[in-house]
Parts: sequence; structure tokens; C-alpha cells
Amino acid sequence: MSQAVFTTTEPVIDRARRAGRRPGRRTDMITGMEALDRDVWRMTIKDPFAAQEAHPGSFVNLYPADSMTLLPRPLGISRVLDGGQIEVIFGVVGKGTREFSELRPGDSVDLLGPLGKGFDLGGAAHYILVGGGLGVPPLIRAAQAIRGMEGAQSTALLGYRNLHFADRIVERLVDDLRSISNDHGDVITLLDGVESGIDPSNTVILTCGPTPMMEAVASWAGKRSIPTQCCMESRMGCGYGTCVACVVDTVNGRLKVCKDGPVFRAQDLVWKDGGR
Amino acid sequence: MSQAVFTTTEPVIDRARRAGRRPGRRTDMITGMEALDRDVWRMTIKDPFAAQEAHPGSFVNLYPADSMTLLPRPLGISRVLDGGQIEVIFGVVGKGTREFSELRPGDSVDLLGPLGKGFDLGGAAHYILVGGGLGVPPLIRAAQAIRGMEGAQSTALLGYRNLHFADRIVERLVDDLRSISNDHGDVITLLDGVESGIDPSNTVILTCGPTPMMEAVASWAGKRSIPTQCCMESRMGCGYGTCVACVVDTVNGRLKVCKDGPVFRAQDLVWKDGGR
Amino acid sequence: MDETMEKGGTVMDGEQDASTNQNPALGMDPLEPHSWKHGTVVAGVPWKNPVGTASGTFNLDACQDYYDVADMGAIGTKGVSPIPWEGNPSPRTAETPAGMVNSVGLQNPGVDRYLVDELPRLKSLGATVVTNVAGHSDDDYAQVVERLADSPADMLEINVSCPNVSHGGMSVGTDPKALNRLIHRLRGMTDKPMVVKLTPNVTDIVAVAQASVEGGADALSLINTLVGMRIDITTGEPILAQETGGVSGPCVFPIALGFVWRVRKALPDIPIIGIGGIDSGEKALEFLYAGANAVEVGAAALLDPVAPVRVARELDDLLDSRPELADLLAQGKTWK
Amino acid sequence: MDETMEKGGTVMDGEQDASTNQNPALGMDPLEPHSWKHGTVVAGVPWKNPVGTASGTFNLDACQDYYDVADMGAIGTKGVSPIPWEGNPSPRTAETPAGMVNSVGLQNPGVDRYLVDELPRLKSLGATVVTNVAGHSDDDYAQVVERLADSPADMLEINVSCPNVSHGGMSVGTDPKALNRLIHRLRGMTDKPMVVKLTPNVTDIVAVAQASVEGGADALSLINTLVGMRIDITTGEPILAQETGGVSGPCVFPIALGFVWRVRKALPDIPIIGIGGIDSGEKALEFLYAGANAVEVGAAALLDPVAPVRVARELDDLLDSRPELADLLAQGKTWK
Ligand SMILES: Cc1cc2nc3c(=O)[nH]c(=O)nc-3n(C[C@H](O)[C@H](O)[C@H](O)COP(=O)(O)OP(=O)(O)OC[C@H]3O[C@@H](n4cnc5c(N)ncnc54)[C@H](O)[C@@H]3O)c2cc1C
Ligand SMILES: Cc1cc2nc3c(=O)[nH]c(=O)nc-3n(C[C@H](O)[C@H](O)[C@H](O)COP(=O)(O)OP(=O)(O)OC[C@H]3O[C@@H](n4cnc5c(N)ncnc54)[C@H](O)[C@@H]3O)c2cc1C
Ligand SMILES: Cc1cc2nc3c(=O)[nH]c(=O)nc-3n(C[C@H](O)[C@H](O)[C@H](O)COP(=O)(O)O)c2cc1C
Ligand SMILES: Cc1cc2nc3c(=O)[nH]c(=O)nc-3n(C[C@H](O)[C@H](O)[C@H](O)COP(=O)(O)O)c2cc1C
Ligand code: FES
Ligand code: FES
Repeated sequence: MSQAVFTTTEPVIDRARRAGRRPGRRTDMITGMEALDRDVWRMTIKDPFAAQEAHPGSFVNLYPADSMTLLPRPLGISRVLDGGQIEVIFGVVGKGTREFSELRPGDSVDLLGPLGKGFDLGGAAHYILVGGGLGVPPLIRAAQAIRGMEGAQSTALLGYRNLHFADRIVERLVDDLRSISNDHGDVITLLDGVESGIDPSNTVILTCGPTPMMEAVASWAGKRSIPTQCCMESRMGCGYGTCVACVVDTVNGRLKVCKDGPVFRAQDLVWKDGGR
Repeated sequence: MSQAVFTTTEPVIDRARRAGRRPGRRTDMITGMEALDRDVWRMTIKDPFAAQEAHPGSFVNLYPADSMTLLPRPLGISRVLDGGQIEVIFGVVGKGTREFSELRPGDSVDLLGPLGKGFDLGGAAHYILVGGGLGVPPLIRAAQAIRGMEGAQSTALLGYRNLHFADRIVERLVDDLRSISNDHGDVITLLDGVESGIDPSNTVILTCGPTPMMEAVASWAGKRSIPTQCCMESRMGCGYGTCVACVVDTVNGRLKVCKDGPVFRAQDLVWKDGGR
Repeated sequence: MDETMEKGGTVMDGEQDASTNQNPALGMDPLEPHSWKHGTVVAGVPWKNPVGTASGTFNLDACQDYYDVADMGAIGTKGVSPIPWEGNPSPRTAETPAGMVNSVGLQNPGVDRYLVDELPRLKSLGATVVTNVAGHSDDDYAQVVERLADSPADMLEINVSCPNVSHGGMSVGTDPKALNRLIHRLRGMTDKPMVVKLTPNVTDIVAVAQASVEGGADALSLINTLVGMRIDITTGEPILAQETGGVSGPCVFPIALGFVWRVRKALPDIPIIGIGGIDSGEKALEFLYAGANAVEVGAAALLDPVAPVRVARELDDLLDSRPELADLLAQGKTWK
Repeated sequence: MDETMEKGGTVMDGEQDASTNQNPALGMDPLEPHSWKHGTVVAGVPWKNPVGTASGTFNLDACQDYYDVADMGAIGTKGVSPIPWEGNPSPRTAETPAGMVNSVGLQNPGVDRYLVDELPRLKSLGATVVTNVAGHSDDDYAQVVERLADSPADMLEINVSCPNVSHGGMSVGTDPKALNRLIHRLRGMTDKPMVVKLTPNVTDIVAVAQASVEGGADALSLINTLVGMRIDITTGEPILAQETGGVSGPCVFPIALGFVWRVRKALPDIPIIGIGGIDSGEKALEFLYAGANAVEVGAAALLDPVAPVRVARELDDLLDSRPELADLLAQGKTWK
């Protein structure tokens, strides 16, 4: 189970489409690897299907090669690049991400996706992207999409532990970028800083980061009646909706992060239990 | 557990020796790979310790990299080569050997050894090496050793299923080589063919191959009072004597193939139960 | 000496164990149309191949994106309870060496929704359906079976083995007397073939198997998950909110196989569905040689959506060279 | 928000799980002399570190080639019986996903040889010795314990959990009443700290744990192996001559951890040695957080002779940053 049956991307994608299906797990080629920070990596992968189908907020499952670690590692798609490539940005937190960090261009990695229901980008509005640390990647894809929307405006407010590893990528995609490190404050500091320039009736907040951060953002936005969408995280068994392992508590019951989400409207979330 | 803690050969060997110990499992470099037949491979590995300590009949444990397959794959050392290298010759029979067959020079493989108590090469005599298929490799190392013994003579009698994959290597190491394929006969046919030239009082048979073959050889030799040593095979848990998984039945009780053997005197073996 | 001339024992079949598949030229394509060559019969119900999906690892909306559900021998669906259950809090899963542990706790929308949303769709897609029945009490099970008695479900699977619910679930499945009573009661309520799904968390599997059969079970399925857990060493706390959960995946394979083997030895005639760690046609085949009539694929489907179809295809090809076994299965019989 | 600013959860310790060790610069060298920083106490017996060798996976002649046995917290030795036992026929082992199954069947030269050949040598090398006691009957156990009562063994471990012997072994370990009677009898025969080694092949581990403690056990060790098997698909026959055997290795880790957790919850004070699938300091640490006083390394030692010392070193370093846990262990207490 450590490697998919299919070792080239195109055939499985083609065959799946011919059969009227989505392609299952497949083995893709890594086209780029770059360290953005100590233990934060940017990886690009050739997968035309994922590149074509990725919405802002979509993620892919990557699978470690070793059989001791079989479960999927969900990673947000941070950008879609030319030539059928997707980009992910990940931190090394455990065995799987450590293994990924040791891969190099030309190596292969197993992938499933794109997965999940992404951000709902209704139309022209002022989008405020509020990200924390490794929650930034899905917001980059959102920035990429918003940039192509006529009349839309974007502000990115990013909080980091140390190095501002994503700023270089984000700054080219948004109208305004402000970022902050832990020792200087957090994203609420940044929100307070831009509040005066915001028209709540025309603003949408998209946020992704640690659950307590998103809860604070949702509470800040709630008080100001700014609609907010949260990109949630949960331990997953499958990532494609079959096992019900990844639920968050919502006002509509326990919903799957991987298929009903990962993006949920802030007002639908019940923070207490989902926050673990 | 799929990869050893030590990834270079020399340091672990040095450190072990400094501590007065044998080196444990280590990661070695593959220096050569060659297909000898469909699904029979010759691999050379750099491991100065194994090269120095290998006796005729010694084997090494090789370990597949994937964690689904943790157990050692015992393989006889077929030759010791210059530059601290050992050679193994193996057939692809399952997952582990398939994985090994896909390795290439420059790749690494985990190894423990050399292991086992080898052939007892007393001195000048006429050694008849009777091998069957993938039982030939340990006999090659024996031929290598006998070749350096003054006054010793060697005859190799090899039975193969199809291609005579080891002849090219063996012919340079023995005085006489005869080999046969299944459809023309077996090693007993070959033994009958050389019988007239044998002086039982000065002859030693060394045999390695499928158990039924070795039993037939032992019986042939027993009738002629020719001392015979058999290199046995058994499923192993550890390969270094700690688990008692690998026993054969002998007149002295159940003994470990990996540490008391793999070579046993034919007259000590109890064939019925050991033959499975 | 012909057959044994080459040292080395077991020679591999052309098929690969998926767990270390290194062979890009496998040729097997789960997305191409395929005519099944080797069927099986479980308690009188024909399966077009001996491979089903294991309960709780198949969700129609999720899986139909990836393969045709009519391609499976059977579709085992998630446990359904009399009313909707919300299951356990998150986190509900953690990784284990070559496996996983889950504490989903039978979250499901209830039997009524199942009868409207899922079952008719599955039947219209051509699936053979094994409906998994969950409960906190005998009455719960009875209510669900009653609702399913006239449904188009092909078989009912009574889940008395879930380690993730506090009442019912595993506690019934570990007590032969209680189990016998429950199955006997359910037996009176339906003519549908009834499979009892057993837990491995018992001292004496044969006793619970026998109690089920004597209670009126038409078949047995085993194993459900083994109790287990993981701890986060940065906090010292269990990873699962529920602390312990059920272990499944390749790691449980030899254990599951041993359970099927022991039940088959004790009960030569009862149909058995073998479950646990199956991720390849080869592993499925081991279960058939252990005496199963069919198998189900669970955790492997979580790691690759098409795994159940792939296993079925691989097995179909492996059975080509094993006509004695294939013939027995086709007749509803088992190996030895 | 400081602590949670970075997404991604658990941050790894410097240590690596051996199972996917990719870090050549690990730095830990099991062959270099080392002063142990964190000891433990099990039933009054001090161990210089919390890691021992698991019974049946340590053989002095084999292991002393590779490491200094005095480096281990304790050396658990192979089960000894009143007279020599020849064990089961070959094959005795088969591979399983991330594990193995064995049917050695307690082959051993008997307690008399053990007292002459192995124990004195181990003691003279400076090892803390846990002597594993095997039997086919209560009388067998009693005979061995009697012979060991005046020996230099530091602890006795009563193996009532071997699945590979037909009488005694696991059958005693699954029956709380019989177990209680046996332990009570043995208790009267020796003052040595007595550990009872439990089998996971039971419905209710707490019942057998409690029976042992009430019988007079000073400590519990768990788990022994889980019943399992493999089948050769080229023949349709079990690989093991004995058909079934005992599964161990990384695959059983979450299951073993769950057993220790449940016993610790039920019995807050009994010393526990956690065993099952430990192949790294991290996995050892999970057992300590689950409530074990110490752990033992089994199958991992088969795959690398120095694994037990490596695990001990890794754990010793991991405990540096966990003084609360280390202090409890040093006092003979456990987490929570
Ligand atoms: C929808 C989604 C999108 C994500 N996007 C990103 C991203 O763009 N960049 C990034 O760096 N991280 C992202 N994460 C978190 C990322 O999935 C984990 O950091 C990663 O799985 C850890 O794997 P590991 O093997 O290194 O850790 P281990 O601790 O060894 O993993 C063990 C198991 O726990 C799971 N796990 C551990 N931590 C987490 C976590 N925080 N969330 C979910 N599962 C976890 C793993 O998937 C695996 O199954 C995302 C998570 C989700 C759910
Ligand atoms: C002392 C000794 C020396 C050997 N020397 C050679 C040699 O020089 N060349 C060679 O080709 N083969 C040799 N063998 C056999 C070789 O070890 C097996 O072919 C190999 O282990 C099969 O591994 P696999 O992963 O391909 O098969 P799998 O069937 O996937 O292996 C599964 C498990 O069974 C074990 N196993 C399977 N077949 C055998 C077997 N025949 N003997 C022992 N264990 C087995 C494996 O080691 C592994 O633990 C030797 C065996 C022994 C005991
Ligand atoms: C996420 C998950 C959910 C499950 N839910 C159910 C269930 O609802 N009913 C049931 O009988 N078994 C359930 N099981 C058990 C599986 O059907 C199967 O018996 C077990 O996982 C062993 O098979 P595997 O190793 O192939 O996963 C579930 C297993 C998993 C992994
Ligand atoms: C080859 C082998 C032999 C064993 N022999 C014994 C034994 O003699 N006595 C005993 O109590 N346990 C014995 N065990 C069980 C181990 O001590 C241990 O409880 C079990 O293997 C689980 O630990 P592990 O996963 O680390 O191997 C044996 C295990 C193996 C693998
Ligand atoms: S992870 Fe399986 S349903 Fe979401
Ligand atoms: S294989 Fe372990 S003692 Fe021989």
C-alpha cells in the first residue's frame, strides 16, 4: 500500500476520465523543492488533473512511502502553476512531512486529489485573508483566484512564529500584505490595524491557521458582522469522505472536514469541541 | 526499523571493534548488480568487516527497505572480492528478493553479518561440491577457499532448473566442473558419473541446495562412506542466534541453522522433520 | 527433484502484493470494464466476485466518484442505528505502524435516512448490498432489523463488535449467551440472510461463533477492529478524544487470518466473510485458503479509493490458476 | 496564541522513530560507554534505565557479541521449564506486515542448565535478570520457581501467556480463577519479586490482571504475542508447521499500548512492564505515558541486535526534557 498501482500521472487520469471517474491514488513526479524556512518547504508536483481541478481551499493527500506511515498527509494547494503543476507548502512536524522534506526534483510521491470544498468566492468584494503559520498555503491559492476576479480587492494579514516564509509569494498576489511575528503580536493586532479601512458590508474574511486563532478571528469578525470562512484542520483517515474520521462540530451536526469542508462558515462552527 | 541507525559501513565497524563487539545492522553501498538469468542476480556490496570475516558457508542478512517486510533475508556469501567487497547471488522468489533485484550500484542496503558456522575444510582432500540452483552460492565461496589450499582438489557438480547461471563463475575456481539441467538429469546423475574417479577415503562432499536434493546426496555418500557436509536452509527470525526460530532436527536435538549451522554433518541430520 | 531443483521456496505469482508494489507494468486497471470470472456464494447470495467493501469504510457519495459500485462482489455499508447517531468527538483517528486506529463511534444518519438516501441508490446502481446493523441495546438492533426486513438489502450484517460505542456493540459480541439471545430474536424478524460480525477482542472466538450460529446466523464475518490507541508524546495524552479505538489495516492481517482459520476448523459449514488488513489479491487469497467464502476490504480503501476493485481484479486473476478453489467458491463451498 | 501560532500540531522531538529513521546524524551510538541518567524501579528492583529485553528474544551467547548486557535496564531471559523442551517443528516463523509470527514453543534446555550456564554468567556480567518461567502445568511452574527461589535471579516472570504450547501457557493466562490459584501457590514459594506476564488474547484483561495481583503478583508484564498465522498461497497451507503462532513486532504496538492503558486505569498501583512493538525511544515513551514503569524490547532485537540498547539510549535522552515523568519513574511511580 506504500505505492500506488499507477506510476505515471497521465494514464491514470486519462483512464479515469474515460471511465467517467476521478483518478484514484497515483504516483506523481516532483518538479521543485525549496526550503522557505528551517523545516518549511515548498514543493511543486506535476499533476495536470489536480492543477485543473484545484479550487481555493482544496487540498491533496500526499502519502509517505514507508509502510509504517500509511495514512494520508493532507496539504493545502498553495498555487496552481504552469504545465499542470501544483504547489504545496508544508512544515516538518512528524515522520511523514520529514520524509517529504527529503524528496528532491525527479523523485516521486503518491497523491490523491484535489479534495475538499474550498472557499466560496462570491464575486467582487474586499477579501481579507487572515493566515497563521502553516495555515497560510490555502490562502495563497485564494489570493491567486481573487487576483483574477474583476473588482475584487485583497488584503493579506499573516502571523508567523519566526521567519515570514510566505511573504515573498503572497506579496505578488495581493493588494496589501501585512505580516507579524509572535513576539510582536498576532493576527488580531493586524486586523485591528486595518479595521478603519474596512467596509463590513463589502468585506469577506477568509482565514486558515490554528483553531484558537481562527476562533479569535471569527469572534472579531462576528462582532463587526463581517462574513467569515474558516479553513479547518482535522486528523484524517481517508481525506475523500468515506470514513467519517475527520469531523468538526457545526450547528448542522458533525460534518466531514475533508468533504463538507475544509472550509466552513464561521457562524456554522461550534468551537468548543472542534478545537482539539 | 526499515533502515539502520548507521548509514555508513566503516564507522559502525570501527566503533563496534573499539567496543570489543561485532557490528550490528548497518547500511552498506551496493557496488555491482548483474543479471545472471531471468530472476537470478549477482550483487556486490562493500562491507570490509563481512569481507574479512566471511568463511565458506557464511551468510549475511539483507533487509528490505519497506516496513511491511521486516524480517531478514539470509543470503550465502558467494565470494569475497577485492576492496572489502562481498558477493551474493540470489533468486527472486518473493517481495524481499524482488526489492533487492531492483537496486543498482550506488544504492544502499541494510546488512548484518557475516553469520553462521561454515564448512569445515580440514585440509588437503578431494572436495566435491554438489549444488542445486540457488544453493550454489555458498559452494562458490568454498571453492574460492579450497583453491588456496595446498594439495586440495575440487570438483563441482551443479544442477540447474534451466540456465547454468553460475558456471561462468565456478569454472575458474574448481579443477573440474560438471553441470546439468533438470531435463537431462540431476546431481545424482553427475555423482554417478564421477564415482569411478573418487577415492572415498580422501573425499569430502559439500552440498547445498533443496533439502530433498541434499538428502539424496547424503544417502548416496553414506552408502560409499564419504563424509558429507550439508548447508541447510530454514526460515529465520533473527539470523544471529537469539530467537531459536530456525531449527533443524539433528541427533543432538533441534539446533539453530543460523548459529549452530547452516552447515551440518550429514550423519547428524534427522531428515524427516527438517525437510519441510 | 524437478520441482525443487531451485532453492528458495515460494515462487511468487505474477500478481504483486500492493504493499510493496514496485511493478509499474502490473497491467491491472480497475477502471477498465471487466467480466468477472470467479464468483462466490455467501449464505445463498451470489457475489460476482469474492471481494466486498467493509462496513464503515464505504460511503456511496465518496466512493462512486472513483469506481462503479456494481463492480464489487458486495457493498458493505456503514452501521445504521434506529435513530441518527453523532458518534464520538474528534480526533477520531491516529496512525499506527502499518495500520490505524479509529474511534468514529458509528456516526450515521439512522436507518430511515439510509432507506431513502443510500440503499435505493445502491440497488439502482446494481450493487449487492450488505447492510450493517448497529445498536446500543437488543431493542435497537431489533428496530433496525424490523425496518430493513422488507428493504431491498441483500444481506444484513449484525455488528456486535464495535469497540467504539459504550453500550451494545462489543459488549454483546463478547458474551456468547447474550449474543445467542439477540441473534435468536432477530432471526425471528426477517428472512434475509443474516451475517453476524464478530469481534477479535475475545478469549474464545469459537464460543461466540457457535452462539451466533445456534442463534440462527446464516454467516459470520470477522474480524472487526482490535482495541488499541496512540499517545502524543509531546503532551502525554491519548491522541483519540475517546482515548482508545479500534485498530485495523495491514497490521491486523495475520491476526484476522488466524481467527478465520480457527472458526473454520470448528465450524466447517458456516459461510464466513474474512476481513482484516486485506490490501491485495494475494492477501485475499490467504483468507480464502483459511476457509473464507468471501472477503471485505476496509482500511486499504481509505488509502486508495479504488483499492477494493483492485483487490477484486487481482484475486480474479489469481483464481485462474486455482480452479479447485474457484470451483468450491462458486458452489458456495470453501477450501478444506 | 503564541503556542499555537504555527499550524501542524505535534512537533517532533529530536529523536527519530527508528521505523523511518532517515537521519544519519542521529548521533546516538549504542556502542559507546554511556552513563544512564534516568532509572526506574519495578516492584522494588532498581533498573538502571527503563528498558529491558523481552523474553525469548534475548540469548546471551548471541547478544553479548553485539552489546554489553550490563547496559540494559534488565535482561529478560527465555522461558525455562523444569526439564529441557524441544519446542515445535520448523518452520517456526513467518513474516507479517510490520511484524512476524512465531511458533518456537519455548524450546529451552531446562532450568538446571539455565542455573549453571546462563544465569551466573549474566550476573557476573552485571545484568539485572528477569527470569521467565514456563510450564505445562501448575506443578511445572512450581518446580521451576522452587529451583529459582535461591538463585541470583533478580525477578521472576511467570509466563502464563505463551500461545505456542498446548497445555499450560496461554490456557492458564486466560482463566482468572486458575491464574489466581497458580500465582497464589507460587507466591508461597519465593520472596523474589514476581511478575506475571499476561496474554492479550482475552476478553477482559482487567480480570486476569486483578486475579494475578490478588494471587500475589508484585508486577505485571504485557503483552505476550497475539495468535495469528500466514498461509503460503502457492500451496494453500499454513507456513508455520504448527499452523498458528504468536504475532509480535511494530504491528502490535497500538494494541499493546491499549492493554497497558486499561490495566493501569483499573489498577493504579501495580508495577507494569510494557511490551509490544517497541522499536524506538519514542514508542517506549508512549508506554511510559500509558502508565508503565518500564518496557521491554522484543521483535525489534531480532532485526538489529543492538536495538534494545538503542531504544534505551533514545529514551534516556527523551526523558531529559520530561523531568516530571523521569522523577516519578525513579521513585517507582508512574505517569498519572
Ligand atoms: C485540510 C488540511 C490542510 C492542511 N494543509 C497544510 C498545509 O498546507 N501545510 C502544512 O504544513 N500542513 C497542513 N496541514 C497539516 C498537515 O496535514 C500535517 O502537518 C501533517 O499531516 C503531519 O504529518 P506528519 O507525518 O509530519 O506528522 P505525524 O504526527 O507523524 O502524523 C501522524 C498522523 O497524524 C496526522 N496529523 C498530524 N498532525 C496533523 C495536523 N496538524 N492536522 C491533520 N493531521 C495531522 C497525519 O496526517 C498522520 O495521519 C493540513 C491539514 C489539513 C487537515
Ligand atoms: C542460510 C541461508 C542461505 C541462503 N542463501 C541463499 C543464496 O545464496 N541465494 C538465494 O537465492 N537464496 C538463498 N537463501 C534463501 C533466501 O533466504 C530466500 O530465498 C529469501 O529469504 C526469500 O525472500 P523473499 O522476500 O524474496 O521471499 P518471501 O517469501 O517474501 O519472504 C518472506 C519470509 O520468508 C523467508 N523465506 C522465504 N523463502 C525462504 C527460504 N527458501 N529460506 C529461508 N527463508 C525464506 C524470508 O526470509 C522472509 O522472512 C538462503 C537461505 C538460508 C537460510
Ligand atoms: C473508519 C472505520 C469505520 C468502521 N466502521 C464500522 C462499522 O460501522 N461497522 C462495522 O461492522 N465495522 C466497522 N469498521 C470495521 C471494518 O469494517 C473492518 O472490520 C475492520 O476495519 C478490519 O478490516 P481492515 O483491516 O481491512 O480495515 C470500521 C473500520 C474503520 C477503519
Ligand atoms: C521469537 C520469540 C520468542 C518468544 N519467547 C517468549 C518466551 O519464551 N517467554 C515469554 O514470556 N515471551 C516470549 N515471547 C514474547 C515476547 O517476550 C514479547 O512479549 C512479544 O514478542 C511482544 O513484544 P515485541 O512486539 O516487542 O516482540 C517471544 C517472542 C518472540 C518473537
Ligand atoms: S477523512 Fe475520511 S471522511 Fe474525512
Ligand atoms: S533465526 Fe533466530 S536463532 Fe536462528
